[in-house]
Amino acid sequence: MQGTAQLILERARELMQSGQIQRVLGWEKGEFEHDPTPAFFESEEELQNFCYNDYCGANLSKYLIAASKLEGKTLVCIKPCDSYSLNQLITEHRVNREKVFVLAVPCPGMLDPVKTEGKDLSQGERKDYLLDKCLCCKGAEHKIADETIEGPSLDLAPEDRFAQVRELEALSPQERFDFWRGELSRCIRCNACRNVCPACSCVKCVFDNPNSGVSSKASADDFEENMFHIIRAFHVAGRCTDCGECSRVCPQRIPLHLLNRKFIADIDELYGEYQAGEEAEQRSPLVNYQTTDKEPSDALKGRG
Amino acid sequence: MQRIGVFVCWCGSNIAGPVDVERVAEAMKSVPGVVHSTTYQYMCSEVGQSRIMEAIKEHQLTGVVVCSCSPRMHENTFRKTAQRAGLNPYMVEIANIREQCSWIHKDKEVGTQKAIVLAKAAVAKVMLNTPLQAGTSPVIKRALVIGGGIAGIQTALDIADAGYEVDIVEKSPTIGGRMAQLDKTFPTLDCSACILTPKMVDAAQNEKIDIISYAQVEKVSGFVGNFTVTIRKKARFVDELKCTGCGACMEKCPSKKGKNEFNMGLNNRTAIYIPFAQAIPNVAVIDPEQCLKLKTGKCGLCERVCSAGAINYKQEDEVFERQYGAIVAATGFKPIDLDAFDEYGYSQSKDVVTSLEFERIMNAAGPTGGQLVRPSDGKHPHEIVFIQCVGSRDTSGCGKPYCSKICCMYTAKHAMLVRDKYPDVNVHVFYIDVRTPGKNFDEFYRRAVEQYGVDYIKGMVGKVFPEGDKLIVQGSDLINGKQLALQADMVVLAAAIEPDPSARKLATMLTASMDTNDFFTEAHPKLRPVESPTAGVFLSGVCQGPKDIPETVAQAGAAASKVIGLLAKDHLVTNPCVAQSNELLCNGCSQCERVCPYGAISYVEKEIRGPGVREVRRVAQVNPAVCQGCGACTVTCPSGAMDLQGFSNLQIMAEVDAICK
Amino acid sequence: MLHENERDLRETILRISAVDVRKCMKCGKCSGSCPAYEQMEYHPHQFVAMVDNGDIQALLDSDASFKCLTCYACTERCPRDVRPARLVEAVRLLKIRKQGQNHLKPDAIPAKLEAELPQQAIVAALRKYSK
Amino acid sequence: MQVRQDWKPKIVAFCCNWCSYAGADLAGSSRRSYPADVKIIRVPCSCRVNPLFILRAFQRGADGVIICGCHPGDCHYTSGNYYARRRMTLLFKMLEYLGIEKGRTRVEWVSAAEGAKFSSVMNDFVQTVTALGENVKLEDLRCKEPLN
Amino acid sequence: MNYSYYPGCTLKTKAKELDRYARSSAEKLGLHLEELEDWQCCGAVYPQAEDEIATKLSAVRALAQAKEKGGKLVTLCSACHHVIKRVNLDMQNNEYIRTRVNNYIAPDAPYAGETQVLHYLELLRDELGFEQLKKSVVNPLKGRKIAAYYGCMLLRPAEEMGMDDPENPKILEDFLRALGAEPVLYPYRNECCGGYIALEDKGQARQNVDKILHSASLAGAEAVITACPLCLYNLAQNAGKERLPVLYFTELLAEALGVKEEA
Repeated sequence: MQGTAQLILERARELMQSGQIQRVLGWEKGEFEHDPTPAFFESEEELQNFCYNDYCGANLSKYLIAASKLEGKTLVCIKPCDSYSLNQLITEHRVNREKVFVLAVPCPGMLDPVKTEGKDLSQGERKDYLLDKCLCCKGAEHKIADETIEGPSLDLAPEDRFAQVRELEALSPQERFDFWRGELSRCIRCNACRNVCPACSCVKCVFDNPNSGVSSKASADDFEENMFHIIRAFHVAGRCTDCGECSRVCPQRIPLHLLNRKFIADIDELYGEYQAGEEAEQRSPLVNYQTTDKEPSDALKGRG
Repeated sequence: MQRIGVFVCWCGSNIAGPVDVERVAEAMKSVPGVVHSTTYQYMCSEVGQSRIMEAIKEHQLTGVVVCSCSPRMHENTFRKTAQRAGLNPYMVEIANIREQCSWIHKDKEVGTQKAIVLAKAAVAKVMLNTPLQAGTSPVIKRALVIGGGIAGIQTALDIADAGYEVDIVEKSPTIGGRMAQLDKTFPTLDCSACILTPKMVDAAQNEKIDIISYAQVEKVSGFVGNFTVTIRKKARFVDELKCTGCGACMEKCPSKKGKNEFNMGLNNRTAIYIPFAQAIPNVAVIDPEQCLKLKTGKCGLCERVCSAGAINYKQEDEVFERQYGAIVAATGFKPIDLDAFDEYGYSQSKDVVTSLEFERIMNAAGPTGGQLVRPSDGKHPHEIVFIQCVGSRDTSGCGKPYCSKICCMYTAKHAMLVRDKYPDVNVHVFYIDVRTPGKNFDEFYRRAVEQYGVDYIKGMVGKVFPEGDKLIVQGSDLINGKQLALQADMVVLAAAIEPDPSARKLATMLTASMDTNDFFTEAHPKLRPVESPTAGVFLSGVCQGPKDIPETVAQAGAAASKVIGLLAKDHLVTNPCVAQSNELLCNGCSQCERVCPYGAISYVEKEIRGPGVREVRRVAQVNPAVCQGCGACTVTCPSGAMDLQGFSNLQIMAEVDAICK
Repeated sequence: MLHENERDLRETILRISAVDVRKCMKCGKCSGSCPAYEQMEYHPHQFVAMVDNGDIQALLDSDASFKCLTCYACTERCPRDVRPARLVEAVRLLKIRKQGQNHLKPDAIPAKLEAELPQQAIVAALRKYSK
Repeated sequence: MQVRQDWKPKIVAFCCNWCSYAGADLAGSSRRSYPADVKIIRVPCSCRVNPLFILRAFQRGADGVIICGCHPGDCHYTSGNYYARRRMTLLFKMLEYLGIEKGRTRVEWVSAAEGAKFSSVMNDFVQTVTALGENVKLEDLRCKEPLN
Repeated sequence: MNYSYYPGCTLKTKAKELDRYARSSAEKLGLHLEELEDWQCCGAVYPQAEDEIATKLSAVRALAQAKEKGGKLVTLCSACHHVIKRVNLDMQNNEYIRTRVNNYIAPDAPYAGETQVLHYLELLRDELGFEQLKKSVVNPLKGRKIAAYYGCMLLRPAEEMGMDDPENPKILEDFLRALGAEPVLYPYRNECCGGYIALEDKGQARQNVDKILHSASLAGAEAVITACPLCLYNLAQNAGKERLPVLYFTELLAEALGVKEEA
């Protein structure tokens, strides 16, 4: 990792010196190794605080919405999984491609500080400490890049990302209800999921808009807890790249990605496999149709 | 502060019977915002409307709720009423307490309670209504008629007569349609060709009419007053402008195995052919399936004999676009396939024919030169059995559930013509009912019985089968309580009629609705019988429902007058209930643009100024003249920037809240 | 007004036959198709009309229901999907389900046996004519 | 949980203006009854129905929500019902995933000519929802009238 | 391909040839028919009444067993086919009947009409293919003018039986052509012979038989084939003045395939 970070820094400095880029979007060292945070670096001096280590799981693509509005080009460090989000944001005109220099960085799989806390990392396998999202890694390939930094990638057969969805589906309706009630009732409406989500990029969220008729700053009851997360998942359905950031940042450890993955699983099954952000200018399955699509009554047939 | 008036209509006893209208009006008085609530026997009447107008003025109403019949019935009426009283017409909402309440609920308590909830929902909605201004869109002064049968021809003639240009698109090589195939017409027995062909010639010679034959509509876009239609004119392999219709090519053509469509396949025609002598345009056409030159490259006889040099084997389909203000569907009908009715032996004996085939056999220009002979052996028949309702009024799934309407009369006509020309032929007609509602119709049928001695048998045939050179017709005679086994020489089946199969595709292109039988649906079954629910699309002839020639001609004229009424306007008032984008909220993500069926949404880079915002953003804009107000965009918009006027998010949620309270 | 008993009989027949007699448009195609027309005192279309009218006793008193060949020609050709054969069978069942009303009594069978008579003829007859 | 003896479900039916609302009108004019528990909201097209409206209805105490539109291929706006079909399929599957009884949501295509179908669909839906009983999983208790 | 096979009671007694020829032919054609265990008589008449449950049980037991054994059940006798096929449809579509029947026989898994019921002729047409059959013929029945007699039970109600066009069927004619014979078309081939009534009213049966045989011989037939033991009995035993040899279709099949003697 040390080497990769060095290569990134060198390249960033060169580009900054040549004036091709105005700033760098990367990760800034934190107090400890496990808490780097996303940051803009406007000068070579500031770049001294740049880091790229095992805890740089954060997806930077969403910050480019703001960067697109700034003067000049921004260099952004994009891991393979982040590249999907970036493509999606470009497709939706939220990020101006012209204003971005995409530096594709390799990723060996990122660690989960909660899993590593108090552990001796030399014990056990790296797999045991990886972020959940890395266990379902989409692969080492970047879907968008201006330049690529070579380096080690994650060597791990990805898990079936729908396994948990299937497990839930196999439960009885009451069990499913109880499961979700148990999870969602812990929501404190901190909005971390929304703020980190690259697909949740509305200039104003309906839940913050007093004129929307559904605004709610804090969930007052069970229903509003459900409502917020169902609607959020629906709004990003067909656009969610399954980057897993929502669950990663949730302070309550609610498995929010299981909502998104349910939509993805259903979309794949009913309308053909679709990976949002695979390439720019894709047509999301929710703004598309086939005359032969399954009827809702047929799609809902079966148990439960 | 909103001041809402509620007006509860009795609709005579239609509403006031199962709903306690006074209680509804009383209950509404306590709803916040309602300042006036009253009832009247007929709100839609002159007096009812003046009461609303007076109340608007007297109570300075800002919104009106009428609890009455369906908004599909009188929403416009009451909008105009409000407008006359100085209120914006879009400040009116209707609570449907007739079709969706009083007519389906017998219990007065239940009906009244539901009416109150529906009224409250309407009040909740109207409180959030905003005054809307309708825009305008221009009208292209040209009409398209699809189908060149008697319906299409008459419609086109009438439109042209009013001075507007009109195109007829006909899928076969000639106009004329089914009527051109008929021998005589009931109840006057005048010759079909004699009354139709002059109209065909009129259409051909009319400067305002462009006949596009051997063509079909491929795509329709746009909206009332402004349709863009893509037309494909199939290759005839004959230059229409050069061909004189001399027929020399037909005499020389060596390929003589094509089924003669005009004679219902009773005889053959050549590969190059003119469908019939009076065809319009009187121009030959080459059937590529039969032509040796086109199939094998060898032959070319027609090209050699054509002195006009009209043959062009290299001709290709021509596809072009035209603009129209109005479109008339006149796609007509065909007799049903009789595959599901093998008990009548149609596929097993040539001497079992359909009525339309019989029409050709009786026609002097038909395959037998008008001689009544059996198709199997050319012998003169002595006993003919007619069977009515073959596939009509059939709910078993084999046929059509409706009455085909014309069969009783044409069967009486056939029976009478046979008896008149060949008194030695005995004619029997199996019937379920004889339906003759029309001027001089029953008299006509009775003449067949009383004067011509046609044997009408009340009953139905179970089976027809050949035995020797006879056909055995086994059926019931319900009046005499017998099962009959008649020996016949010919059997004529009055096959049900169904909409031409091309109509289904056309309906999809026109977004015009169809009923379960694929007949076009009219905007209102009684009050708007020649209009489709899709604005600017009109209906003429059997494509809307079974009808005979006089009815078809009457409907064709009615459709034409509706078209003329539309084309006479320079501008149309557009529906103001269209989508609108709130630029302050728009993300510019383009999701809405992708679902818009009309291409009404575009994007601009724009400086956005709002509370705490000042930046250039990409935002959606809706063209209100093109938007039709479906609302597809509103649901794709996650931020709620896109909303639909008249059916806004807040309005619909207010209705939801009121209903669930 | 139908007598209560007739009404019950009518209801029973309608229930066990699952036939909607009101769908009949009285065209007579069933009777035009029936190969046992001459043998049946009441013809298929009459079964439909008589059940609709509640005129059940006459049907029960007649042996028409035993003359039906159950060949389904009426059912096949009915343009209204009325299925008269089911009504005939319902009438027959109503007759034989009454105690002692078996049309074919087992002890009458031996007399009817012939060398070539297939098994199914006896099975069928028992099923159709007795309970 | 206290259950009223005479409990009747609350059903919200979103009907597109061109087909299903007209079908409902036809059900009325041909006097084909269905329970008064069904209250219809007119929308221009089934594609106008936002998932928010459906959740809102459940929040306010609806026990069932049904969306009716033109038959596929017959949409007045050509494609609206196709979008609605995808949206509602996915939404309803999500609600099912969250443990909400799937009988509470339904999509039906009812043409302007299908008054009889409209009525039978509503009868059936009311029956289904009645059998499921009160919607307790998805409701905002503040919005509920207290039980007497 | 393995198929469960339901012979039915008559094929074990009076109509042994129908069964024997069918089995030997199937073997020759590579179609493996496995007779169901402990099958019971289907009752020979389809009980049309909604409330007839007990009379449907034997058919359902056979169907449920076939479901276990691969899901395809071949029948041969027209009456058995008619009964089993229609009871199967009831189990698919009629909830009232399905529930009650399942309550009665209490199978391991409730039976809901999953088995596909195939008549032997459908086996030849749809599974083997008449083209294939034609290739296996060793003694083509050249010049033999045969009238196919369908009767009622194979074809009607067509909506349920789904074998062929009820008014103008061709499966037996195509079968005959495949064997090299010349099918004779005659209008009475789908009219009822009155077999059911033979026990009750010989006169009525005779009237029908005469019409059919007259019609067939008028068309030039030298023999009549059928799939139904009852029809065979009736046409052969109750004929009046018109008489024609009446054979099971499987007999001609076995003959054409060269397995008649072995059988």
